[in-house]
Amino acid sequence: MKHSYLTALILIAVILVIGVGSQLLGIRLYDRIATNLLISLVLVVGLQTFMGNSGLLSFAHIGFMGLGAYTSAVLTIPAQMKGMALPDLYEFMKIVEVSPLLAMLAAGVLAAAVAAVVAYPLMRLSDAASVITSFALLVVLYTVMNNWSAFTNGPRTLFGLPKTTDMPIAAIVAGIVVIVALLFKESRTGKLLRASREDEVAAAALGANIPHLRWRAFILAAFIAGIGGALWGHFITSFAPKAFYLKETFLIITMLVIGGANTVTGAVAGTVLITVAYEGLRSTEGALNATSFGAGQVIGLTEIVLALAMIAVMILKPGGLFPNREIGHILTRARRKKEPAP
Amino acid sequence: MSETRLAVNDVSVEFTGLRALDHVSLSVLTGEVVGLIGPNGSGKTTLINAITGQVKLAGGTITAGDTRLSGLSPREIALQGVSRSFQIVRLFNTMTVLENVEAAALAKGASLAVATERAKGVLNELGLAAKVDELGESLSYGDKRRVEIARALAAEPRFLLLDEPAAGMNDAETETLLHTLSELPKTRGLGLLIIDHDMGLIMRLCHRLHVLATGRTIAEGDAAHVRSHPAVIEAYLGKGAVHA
Amino acid sequence: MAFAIQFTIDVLSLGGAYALMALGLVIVYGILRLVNFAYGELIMVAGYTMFLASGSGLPWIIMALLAVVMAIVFGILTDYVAFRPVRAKSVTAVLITSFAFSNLLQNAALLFISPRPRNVPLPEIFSQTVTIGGAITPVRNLITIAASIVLLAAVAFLMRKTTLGIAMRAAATNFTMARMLGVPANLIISSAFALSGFLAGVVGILWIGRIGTVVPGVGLEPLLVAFIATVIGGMRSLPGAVVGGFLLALIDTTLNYTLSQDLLKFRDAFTFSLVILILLWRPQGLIKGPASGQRT
Amino acid sequence: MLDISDLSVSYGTIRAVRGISFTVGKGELVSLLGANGAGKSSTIKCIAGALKASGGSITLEGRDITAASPEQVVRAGLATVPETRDVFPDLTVAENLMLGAYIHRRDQAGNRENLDRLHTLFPRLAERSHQPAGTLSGGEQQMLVIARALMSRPTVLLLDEPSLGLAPAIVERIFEMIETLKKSGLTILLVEQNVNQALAVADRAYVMRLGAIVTSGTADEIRATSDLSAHYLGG
Amino acid sequence: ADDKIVIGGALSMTGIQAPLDTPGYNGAQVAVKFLNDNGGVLGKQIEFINIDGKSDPVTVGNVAVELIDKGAQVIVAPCDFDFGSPASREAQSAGLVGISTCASDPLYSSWSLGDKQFTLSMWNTTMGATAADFAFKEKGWKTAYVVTDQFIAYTKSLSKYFVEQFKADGGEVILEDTYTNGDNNFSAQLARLQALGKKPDVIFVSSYGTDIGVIIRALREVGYDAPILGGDAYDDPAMHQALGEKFGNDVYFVTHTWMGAGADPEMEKFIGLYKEMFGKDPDTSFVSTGWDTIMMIAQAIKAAGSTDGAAVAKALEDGQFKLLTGDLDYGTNEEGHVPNKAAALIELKGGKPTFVGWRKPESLPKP
Ligand SMILES: Nc1ncnc2c1ncn2[C@@H]1O[C@H](COP(=O)(O)OP(=O)(O)OP(=O)(O)O)[C@@H](O)[C@H]1O
Ligand SMILES: Nc1ncnc2c1ncn2[C@@H]1O[C@H](COP(=O)(O)OP(=O)(O)OP(=O)(O)O)[C@@H](O)[C@H]1O
Ligand SMILES: [Mg+2]
Ligand SMILES: [Mg+2]
Repeated sequence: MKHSYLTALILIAVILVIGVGSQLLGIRLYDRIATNLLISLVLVVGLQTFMGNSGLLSFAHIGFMGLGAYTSAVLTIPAQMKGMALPDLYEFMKIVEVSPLLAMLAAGVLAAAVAAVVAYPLMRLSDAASVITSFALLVVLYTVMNNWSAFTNGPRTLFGLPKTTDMPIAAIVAGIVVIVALLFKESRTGKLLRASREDEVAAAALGANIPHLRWRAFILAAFIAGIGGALWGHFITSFAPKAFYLKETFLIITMLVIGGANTVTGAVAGTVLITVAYEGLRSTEGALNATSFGAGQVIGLTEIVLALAMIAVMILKPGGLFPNREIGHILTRARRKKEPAP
Repeated sequence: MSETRLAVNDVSVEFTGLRALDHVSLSVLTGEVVGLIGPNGSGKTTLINAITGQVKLAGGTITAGDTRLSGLSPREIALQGVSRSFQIVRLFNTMTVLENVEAAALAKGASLAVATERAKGVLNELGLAAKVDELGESLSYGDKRRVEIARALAAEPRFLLLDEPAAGMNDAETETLLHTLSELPKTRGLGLLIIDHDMGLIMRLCHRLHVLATGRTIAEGDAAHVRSHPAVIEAYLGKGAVHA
Repeated sequence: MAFAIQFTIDVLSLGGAYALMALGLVIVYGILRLVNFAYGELIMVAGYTMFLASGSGLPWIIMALLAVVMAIVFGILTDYVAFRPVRAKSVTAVLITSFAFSNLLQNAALLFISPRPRNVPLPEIFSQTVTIGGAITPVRNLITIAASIVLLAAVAFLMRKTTLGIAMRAAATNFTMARMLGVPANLIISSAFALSGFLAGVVGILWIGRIGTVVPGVGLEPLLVAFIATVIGGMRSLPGAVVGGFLLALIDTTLNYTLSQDLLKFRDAFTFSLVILILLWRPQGLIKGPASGQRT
Repeated sequence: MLDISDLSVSYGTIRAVRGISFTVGKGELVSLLGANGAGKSSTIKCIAGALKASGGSITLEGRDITAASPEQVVRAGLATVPETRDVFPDLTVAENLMLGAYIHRRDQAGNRENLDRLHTLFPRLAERSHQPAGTLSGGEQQMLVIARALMSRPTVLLLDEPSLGLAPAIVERIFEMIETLKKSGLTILLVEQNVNQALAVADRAYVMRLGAIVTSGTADEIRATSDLSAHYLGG
Repeated sequence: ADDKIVIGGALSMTGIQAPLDTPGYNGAQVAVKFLNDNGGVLGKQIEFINIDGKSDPVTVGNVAVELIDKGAQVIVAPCDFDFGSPASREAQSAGLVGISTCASDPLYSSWSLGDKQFTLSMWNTTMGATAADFAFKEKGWKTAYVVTDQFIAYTKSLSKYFVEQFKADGGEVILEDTYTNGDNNFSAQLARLQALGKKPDVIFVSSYGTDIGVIIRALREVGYDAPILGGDAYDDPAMHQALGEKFGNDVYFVTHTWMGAGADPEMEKFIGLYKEMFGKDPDTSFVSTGWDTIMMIAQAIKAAGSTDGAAVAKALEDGQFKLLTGDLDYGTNEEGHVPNKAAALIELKGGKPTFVGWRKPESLPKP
């Protein structure tokens, strides 16, 4: 499909602009925001592979991100740090220390494996039941992370991950994930899954094995989330299980829905838009607080404005910014329309 | 190609306290067009649902050739070569027309390239070539019905079951549809079971008719026979139809 | 014996609170099929109203009434801001707008009141205890149990014996058609939100009465509980929500009493795994609502 | 009774109805004909208050209802059967009918009487009182929609393709019913694909094409128009 | 900006940390105004920029980077290791001094965070030991029931050091139970306590935020009227009010100082300044931690003669500081920058705090 190449090209260009742009400005904060944005991009696009194609809301995504982050942490925290950072860690694990790249892969694989096992029976549920079970799955994952002190240091902050994620690495991973998501969308599994999203009965009547299709997408999404978690862990270097719970879940779902869950373009657009809006508002709030007028008391203004903006977007574009068609598709159609048919 | 038979044997379907189908038997051969008519609520749609596995049988069996369909899931039945359209259109709304039709081929195991080619072929056949890039939801009602038929055909079925394909179409559109449908058994060698209330269409298209009323077969046979059958006139056609 | 009584009271009082929370949510969720993420904030509004009124010197019962009224007002406001403009368009859009509205209210509380916990006035009776069959229990718990029974009966009556319940479901499934039959659909849906707000207000007083303070995030737990209870009980049925609430309390309390200390940490994991199992077994929830009109 | 003057309806930039005027007298049955997409349903929906008019006016018994809400229109005595078979799928047949009488919900006795009458007209609905409407067959749903509209005891009835998806015998019955209703003094505006049957019951008819009225006259005059099918088929 | 000294704060204005950090922030503002009104430090004005850390370690880390970007020369980190350490870690990697206003877990040390990192608070070794000595030696309470919130490093280690010291003193811990923050349901713990059939002499509850009030009420309601003992997380007027006259009795806690007469000669002056700025009396000792942090930073910068990270760190290591929260003498880098400090003991009576006195245990458990 020609327009899919165009979409890939444009989205990669967006990632490049974000990456290069943040470097050109030479402000360390922008570098950090850009890296954060690219990591969010990995997660949101990962979520899109499942949610966008299957049409099922998944709350568990961030849980798999957490799984990835903790896996990578346990594998990479230097042995001499482990005594302090993970005091309850099992003895045999204390000496393990692998390269972050390998750990990242392991994080993805573990998240995917866990997803494969727990999600299989869940995939035949639709509608509210599926939303709630995915939500319950998030709570289960969170509770485990919050209490399995041996591996996670319980609810307490885990520290000591080597800081290996930087902007270029995040950009490369984001680029790969975007391409994977586009490929998946156009794959057999992707197409049939989208058909089942639109009409389960009709898709089943054509012979689509819906639970199985969903399952594959879920595993892929979990794999990407695991990778994203590891990437994030090695960027932030210290975190607690709270980082993988409701607030973050809603944030990535919002990014996806605002952009348009059905398209990869939407996932990218939503991530960029919300990140930029959020950071812009936050610095405004900071500036307000610096004035004697605000005097440090302006709290939550960012969130209020953001919430209003979200409501406005949903009223005006309930399907998100890119509800159905990828950017490449829109552009090729527009061109074709301009050249009137002979 | 050898002839195969889709056979509905003594099938009953029950909903809470209601017998929607009561010992109905019917068969469709490949290459044949069978019309299924009957008053509203007589169980026509339910019969199609029973064949494609969307409702459970309370009794009887359904077979396609040597394969037993009853008891299989809708998915497995589809893979046995039975395709259908729906009385209330069920398109994949936010996918393009091409993708809608491709999905059918993919579900049957075709590769991406094959699916695209087959979908384009079928869409051409149904005169939808210009619409391949439109989204399902943006089509007019008549086009939606045609895409549904195209989708069913792309699965390369041995048996095609159509539920009121002409509803809401005007006379000109119905005429075109009649033409397309009448070609199918010959060109594709499939068996066609069609429900519609448009007697003009049914009478001209079908080789045989099967009439249901309150879940029971009240008549079957060729058009002329059925048309003059008193029970059919009483229950379905109404007195006015005799002169029409 | 005292143990059994204690256990029963624990289950009933927790269950009563849970059931009330679920009831308020199911009005909107079960009938309108819309998830109201801002439901928890209605509870928060009730709490802050109590806090703001606490300096006024009004009798406690007036403050409580005021709190309920404010929860109703904000319930209706939820409809106007988050639901009405997008209701017809997309279910996920509603999810996002109601979530955004929830965020909005929480942050407004941060900005205009305080991020720090604020005390709510409690009547003397809320900190009294009684002894039943050797088990000591706060009177508050008994009030909760009683309130849940009375309100459930009242809501059930409203839904069953008046056209309101039917009109709500009609307005929710096909808004324009309902209006074409003369049903004032907007008003009807707003009244569902008002009812939900009313229940949230009562829950707010009882729940916050347990904690004694209100913070902007106070509504999260009731929301989650209500959500889960609604789902396991049966998404489309009012008695289902109540059963779900009590069942959840039973599960929670049983795990509390039986799990060893090491495992107890994982209680939520057990509870929610159970929720998953229940849904796998019965995707519609334990109690079927009125039959759905789906067919092919 | 019902006066439409210079009515326009638009969907965004699409102008579906372009300044049409017509009247339906008291006790009269007027038919609105036209090809697919001519704007018939849009006109009906606009009169019912479900669509906002972009121009012109609608008067019902001398009362301007152009800007009235659907609720107000029903209370003014006008009921609508839309073309889309809008039953409330999760509600039972009985509940659907009950909602039809929403504006008379205090008059329980009257409703019961009315219900009995409709049950004799459509015995199938009586049999299926407690079945969720969504599980009815296509034709049964159509019957329900018509019966539900009549539960509001209207003085004016708008019918949009009431015969769609109905068996020939039922179609016959529906038209008999329409005639009965007319005899009982009801004012009816009927949209139909089935021209012959529509003209058989109508007093007068209007033919629409591309959003405008192109012909009008008594049923016999219209039947006699030689180029009717050209208009009708949108040729 | 050479004409001013920028101090960056990542104190949490929102979330569970807010009750500890907002008072600290207010205190810090009073200190900044006081210093600037009196000619600044090294002849430069002080600018204090705080960005909300939102009680979230990830945000705190991000905020610290932002502050350093904005030219912060010293970083003020939020309370507690879990929330504050990301800021200190960023400060360390930028070569700046970072000081937490009230982190008391011994993990807040130069051992785990680096040679330029400090906390103003005593460590939990002191806090836990003070509580234990007070219970066993002063009050003669022999048996204890200990509840530990698994929430953060602070809640865990406070119980740990209390138990170690209490046992070393000769006391008996009849039951150690755990609880998880936000649970709002204390019935399981109560059931286990009741199953024991014994009533403890003292109950030690190490928890955080509003949960403390919930637990105390739950215990009291079912008839456990033994004295309750805890750490500085109890120093929250909202909690005192929530307990009220009925439940706010026989509760003791160890904290940073007493916001009234008798704790420190300088206190009255501070309260005056605070009142001038905010129009009301300070209501928790965390206010002092904010003032102290800024004043100590100022003193160290003066001593170092510059804002250079290494120099300021050395000044902090070498200096002796007279603070509202008691005299403070840091250990060396090798000793982890252990803060040698005394603790204040407070008792709740009828929901109102009263000052018991300063305490400094003779021996401390090992961190
Ligand atoms: N899920 C269901 N639950 C209860 N009754 C049902 C269900 N599905 C169908 N029915 C009933 O079964 C009968 C047969 O319905 P079916 O849809 O097969 O009729 P049909 O012959 O297709 O009618 P039409 O021509 O009106 O479409 C109807 O009376 C209908 O109400
Ligand atoms: N919701 C809508 N959005 C945009 N255009 C619409 C919408 N509904 C109808 N239209 C357009 O308005 C025009 C008139 O439609 P209308 O439904 O009134 O026709 P009709 O005469 O009832 O046709 P039919 O006989 O097919 O029912 C058509 O061109 C149609 O495409
Ligand atoms: Mg049918
Ligand atoms: Mg129409």
